[in-house]
Amino acid sequence: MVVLNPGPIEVGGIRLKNHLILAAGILGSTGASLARILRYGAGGVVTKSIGPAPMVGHPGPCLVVLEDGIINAMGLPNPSAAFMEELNVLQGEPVIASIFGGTPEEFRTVAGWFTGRVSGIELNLSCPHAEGYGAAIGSNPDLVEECTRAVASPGVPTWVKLTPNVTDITEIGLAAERGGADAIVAINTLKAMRISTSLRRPVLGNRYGGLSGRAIFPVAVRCVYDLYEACSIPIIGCGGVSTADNVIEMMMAGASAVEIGSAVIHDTRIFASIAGDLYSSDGLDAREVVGCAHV
Amino acid sequence: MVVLNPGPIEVGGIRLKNHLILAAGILGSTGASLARILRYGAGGVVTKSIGPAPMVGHPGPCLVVLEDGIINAMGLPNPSAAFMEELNVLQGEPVIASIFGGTPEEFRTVAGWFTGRVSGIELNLSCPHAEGYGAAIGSNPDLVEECTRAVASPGVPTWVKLTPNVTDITEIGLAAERGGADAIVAINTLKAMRISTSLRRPVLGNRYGGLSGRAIFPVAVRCVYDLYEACSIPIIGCGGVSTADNVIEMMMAGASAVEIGSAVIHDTRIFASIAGDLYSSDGLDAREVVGCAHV
Amino acid sequence: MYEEMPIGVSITRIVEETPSIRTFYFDHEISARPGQFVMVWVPGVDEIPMALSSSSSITVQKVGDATAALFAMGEGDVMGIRGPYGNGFSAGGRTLAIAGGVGATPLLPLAESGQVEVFLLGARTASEVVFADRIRRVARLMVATDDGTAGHQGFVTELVSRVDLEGFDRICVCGPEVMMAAVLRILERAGCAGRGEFSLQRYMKCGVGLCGSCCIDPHGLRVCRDGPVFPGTVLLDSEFGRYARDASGRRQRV
Amino acid sequence: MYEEMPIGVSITRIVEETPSIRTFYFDHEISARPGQFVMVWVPGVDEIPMALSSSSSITVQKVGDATAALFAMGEGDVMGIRGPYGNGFSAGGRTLAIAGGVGATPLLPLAESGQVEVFLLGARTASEVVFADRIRRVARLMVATDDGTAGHQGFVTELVSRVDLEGFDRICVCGPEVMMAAVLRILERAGCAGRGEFSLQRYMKCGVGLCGSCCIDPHGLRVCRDGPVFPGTVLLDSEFGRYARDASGRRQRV
Ligand SMILES: Cc1cc2nc3c(=O)[nH]c(=O)nc-3n(C[C@H](O)[C@H](O)[C@H](O)COP(=O)(O)OP(=O)(O)OC[C@H]3O[C@@H](n4cnc5c(N)ncnc54)[C@H](O)[C@@H]3O)c2cc1C
Ligand SMILES: Cc1cc2nc3c(=O)[nH]c(=O)nc-3n(C[C@H](O)[C@H](O)[C@H](O)COP(=O)(O)OP(=O)(O)OC[C@H]3O[C@@H](n4cnc5c(N)ncnc54)[C@H](O)[C@@H]3O)c2cc1C
Ligand SMILES: Cc1cc2nc3c(=O)[nH]c(=O)nc-3n(C[C@H](O)[C@H](O)[C@H](O)COP(=O)(O)O)c2cc1C
Ligand SMILES: Cc1cc2nc3c(=O)[nH]c(=O)nc-3n(C[C@H](O)[C@H](O)[C@H](O)COP(=O)(O)O)c2cc1C
Ligand code: FES
Ligand code: FES
Repeated sequence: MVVLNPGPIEVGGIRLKNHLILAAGILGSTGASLARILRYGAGGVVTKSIGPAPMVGHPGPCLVVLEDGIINAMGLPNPSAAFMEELNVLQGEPVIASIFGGTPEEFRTVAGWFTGRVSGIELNLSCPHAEGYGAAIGSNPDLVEECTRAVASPGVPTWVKLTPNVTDITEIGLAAERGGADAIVAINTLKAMRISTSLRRPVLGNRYGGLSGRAIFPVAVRCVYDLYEACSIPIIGCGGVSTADNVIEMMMAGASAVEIGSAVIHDTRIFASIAGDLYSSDGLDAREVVGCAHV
Repeated sequence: MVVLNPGPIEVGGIRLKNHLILAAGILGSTGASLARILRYGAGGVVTKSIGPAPMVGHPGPCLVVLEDGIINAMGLPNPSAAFMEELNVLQGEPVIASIFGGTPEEFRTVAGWFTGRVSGIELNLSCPHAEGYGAAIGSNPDLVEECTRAVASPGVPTWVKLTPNVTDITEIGLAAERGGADAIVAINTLKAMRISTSLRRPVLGNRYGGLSGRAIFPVAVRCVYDLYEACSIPIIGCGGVSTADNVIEMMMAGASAVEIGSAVIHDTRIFASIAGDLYSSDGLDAREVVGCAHV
Repeated sequence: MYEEMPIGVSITRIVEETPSIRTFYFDHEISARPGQFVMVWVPGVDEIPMALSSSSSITVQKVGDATAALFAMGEGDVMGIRGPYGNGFSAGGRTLAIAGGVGATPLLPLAESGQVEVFLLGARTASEVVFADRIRRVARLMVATDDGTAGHQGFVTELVSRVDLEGFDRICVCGPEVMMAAVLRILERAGCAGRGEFSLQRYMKCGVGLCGSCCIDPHGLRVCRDGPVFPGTVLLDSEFGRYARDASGRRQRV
Repeated sequence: MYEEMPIGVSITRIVEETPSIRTFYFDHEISARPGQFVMVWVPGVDEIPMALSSSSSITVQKVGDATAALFAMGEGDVMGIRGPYGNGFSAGGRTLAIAGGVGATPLLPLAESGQVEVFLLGARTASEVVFADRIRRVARLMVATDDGTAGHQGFVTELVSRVDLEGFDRICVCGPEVMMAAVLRILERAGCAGRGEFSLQRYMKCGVGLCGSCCIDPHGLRVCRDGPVFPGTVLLDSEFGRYARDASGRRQRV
């Protein structure tokens, strides 16, 4: 297996301890939880998505574990501005605030709360199961560009997280780039549903949800590959990553770093264990690996 | 588990021996192979997609088996009109001809070859890895409507198979309906890619391919559910079905029958074994089940 | 991973334990360790965490929407169950159980499997004392009620002074958080917080350790996965007894 | 299912067996039954089915694009391998092997595992006879060449009359289809088609029994999965020896 040189890296304006980042919405609701994941080996962490007003999320069931993936419809529960106190225990750590809003103005407001208190901002333009938010905006290139522009400014590293539930993801990636994004995160979950045959109704309280985990890895690799051909800003690969070899595969597709979500279900220390396989002092420089599958 | 009454059914103008249909492109290249699958319990079979001119398909690798799915980029290999002789051994059997073309005119031509020789026609407007064909047309509602109209006519039951690689699949389903389709088949494969980390290049000869099998089942259920809300013609569920309970789940989402592809890799007799679990003389009428999860 | 879709279970029998607490028996056996919990899906309403009061029952106090909807269900009605989840109580040793109200639920299977020697049970009033007869059959039961209508008048915590803590290898506790926090203080003073096992309740959404809504400060432990049972030592100097997060993730005093 | 991504193997040694046939040794052991095959990925060109001539080698005749690209590769170059696939030869019994040209490949591991008593080997000319030395070490070898430059002058089928078919429990055959069809006719006449095991070649795309490109008439059997080895009785009255389908699925005479 290809292995990489260890050591801190910088991607899209953000300094990370390694290439492995905790994805948004996974154990990201409290400062203590984020600190735990950093302690357990993550190179950086993304918070739960925070919006302009507190939300309690969708009625349950909110998440179901499948054989090869997970479907969830949390509904973006978040305490809004009250989340700021969670950051107290994370001073100086590589924390990326995931934010969402219904308008460019709302994005700007929420981003403002975080400015100066986190390493960067990730725009959630991609949650597939929150009406008026996330993918509702994220499948419209003009809105993506506007929301990105409302947040991106010098000194505020801005990442934009894309939905794969569009006909052409590169169109959205290019819109984020035009809006001033420092990096693209691909992908959020695939719009999906399971039905309980014994209860004869969709199993998620919200009916629709997002599919994540191993099942979506081939779709995520394809999206990263597409975006690498189309865009010139760095890409953070996300979706179904669960081994060091998956990380290398994402990087060969064009990712400069990866986010890991669902795989945390197996082990909160998965970042350290992947890092153990991924890094070695005689490893390659990541620059030799990123995008090398574009032959 | 919910079980169904056995017996022949009619869906979208086509009479089938049961609800379980062999999906296009799976063991559908020869008449003898299709006859074998019928002998082994399928209620109907769809042929490999046949186009206006012979094609040899993409260079290999054309297919890779993953832990929870399959990626393929066959590239629509087909002998074109020469395929007609394969039908000789299938006289009177429930055979659906899958066809493709680059224009409505080509669709009409190919459909013409089959008219009167098969139970119905399925338009492949959804293959994600053949330039100028399949999803290239199938993500444009106007072209979908035109191609469907070019084929659909009284006495020619016409099914239209949709791609999930669009922002809104219901838009495409409605276009097929306007074009005169008798049924919608959902879904074809998800656009996907895997990279060989040891060879440092995409593993499929065509680089891109389509993901099928268990991994895509939650996406397929979601598409069927969406289409059932939007359209009024019957839906054939396809994508990741591998158990009788999956069949029931697809039907509860709104499918009147299902197509099964990748699961054949486990067992060519899977149709008989699913039917064994699915049917019982004290089972429900399918009408009680189809769409019942829309609460 | 294996598929963990909720299984549909039919309610076979409903027992009114107290005016506010009912036990719902269903037609499935769930093999779980005492102290593990399940996610109970009340169709069309919500999904909520519940301890198992036996391998085929949950015992529920009506407190809000989902529990009220459960109370509106009758025999033959169907709900969804996924799990069991969480760690459950540790195995073995001489055991003291301390329960407040419906908190007796996870402790009942522990007692009925013969693992509890002494069971201290608190309730508001006599009619709200749950499982007393069943517990008496398998353990020495001591009851306390706030109004003195049964057993000792006062808090269940006051019963603790009547037992010899030294004689127990573990002290399993479940009830309202203020009561559990009081027990923890007693154990700490007695120098045996490490033998205390506290079954916590926090707002849960996923139940499998992914979403983060049940995490407790300062270690970021997940009640649904690292718990719900924690040793007292882990809870000292934690948010326990002080605050918890609501459905949006905001902190609220307990 | 488990993931069957092609593994990358490095070529460690290339042996020129004949002017048109080379053996490529690689740095991986593939545990397979004799007669199973692998899909060989020549990066940037194509993926083609190949028998294993040992657990870490393939033996290739240059016939077109992909095999030519293989011939252009050197030590240290990397190719992809997935498999093994297919059924392989049956187990055991006194065995006669009959090979034509590069068709000796799947029969070599059978012989080298001590399972072949007599090995009939045909080739166009002396320089195209493969594996003769290795086979001679483990079995009684009889050679035929079209031009008589080695062994019997004529077709390998003519050697069959020199052995006592009755003495063999199985007769394993691999070579050009016209040659195999001729052997089948001989076995049929001798009343022992059922003891013949023929390793077929058909155009393959998936290798795992899904795509249908390798299916043979009239039973619709898949050469990649139900084969590549079929008993002679299954091939009587089949397309075998008459036609095969090309990459587009069109029938072509063989
Ligand atoms: C591991 C675990 C095991 C549990 N076991 C049982 C049990 O065996 N029997 C039982 O009756 N209850 C049990 N609970 C508590 C039960 O989950 C809540 O009472 C239930 O979620 C309330 O749902 P609701 O919709 O009826 O109330 P809501 O309308 O959601 O809220 C009503 C009131 O209940 C409080 N509440 C809501 N959720 C919780 C919660 N998770 N924990 C504590 N209080 C909550 C709210 O703050 C509010 O004051 C358990 C909780 C956990 C975490
Ligand atoms: C199970 C199996 C095992 C095989 N084992 C070996 C082996 O050990 N050594 C070896 O040299 N070859 C073997 N072959 C044949 C080998 O796969 C073909 O020679 C190869 O695919 C040709 O690829 P190409 O791109 O070089 O030729 P192409 O350019 O594709 O074609 C060149 C010529 O080869 C013929 N051809 C193409 N594909 C096949 C095929 N699948 N079977 C037969 N002829 C074909 C074509 O009809 C054409 O005449 C095997 C085939 C099968 C099905
Ligand atoms: C329980 C859960 C909650 C999530 N919450 C968020 C969120 O708040 N914001 C967001 O941008 N993505 C959210 N996601 C998506 C993940 O960040 C990630 O994009 C997706 O799960 C794919 O990665 P994975 O396969 O590694 O999990 C959530 C995913 C899960 C499973
Ligand atoms: C090897 C292979 C070949 C396929 N060929 C076709 C085809 O020719 N035409 C078509 O419409 N769909 C084709 N498909 C898609 C399937 O018909 C089906 O839509 C898809 O695989 C999802 O169903 P499944 O998960 O049950 O396989 C092919 C799929 C596979 C795996
Ligand atoms: S409820 Fe989701 S992590 Fe505990
Ligand atoms: S090569 Fe695909 S079925 Fe045999």
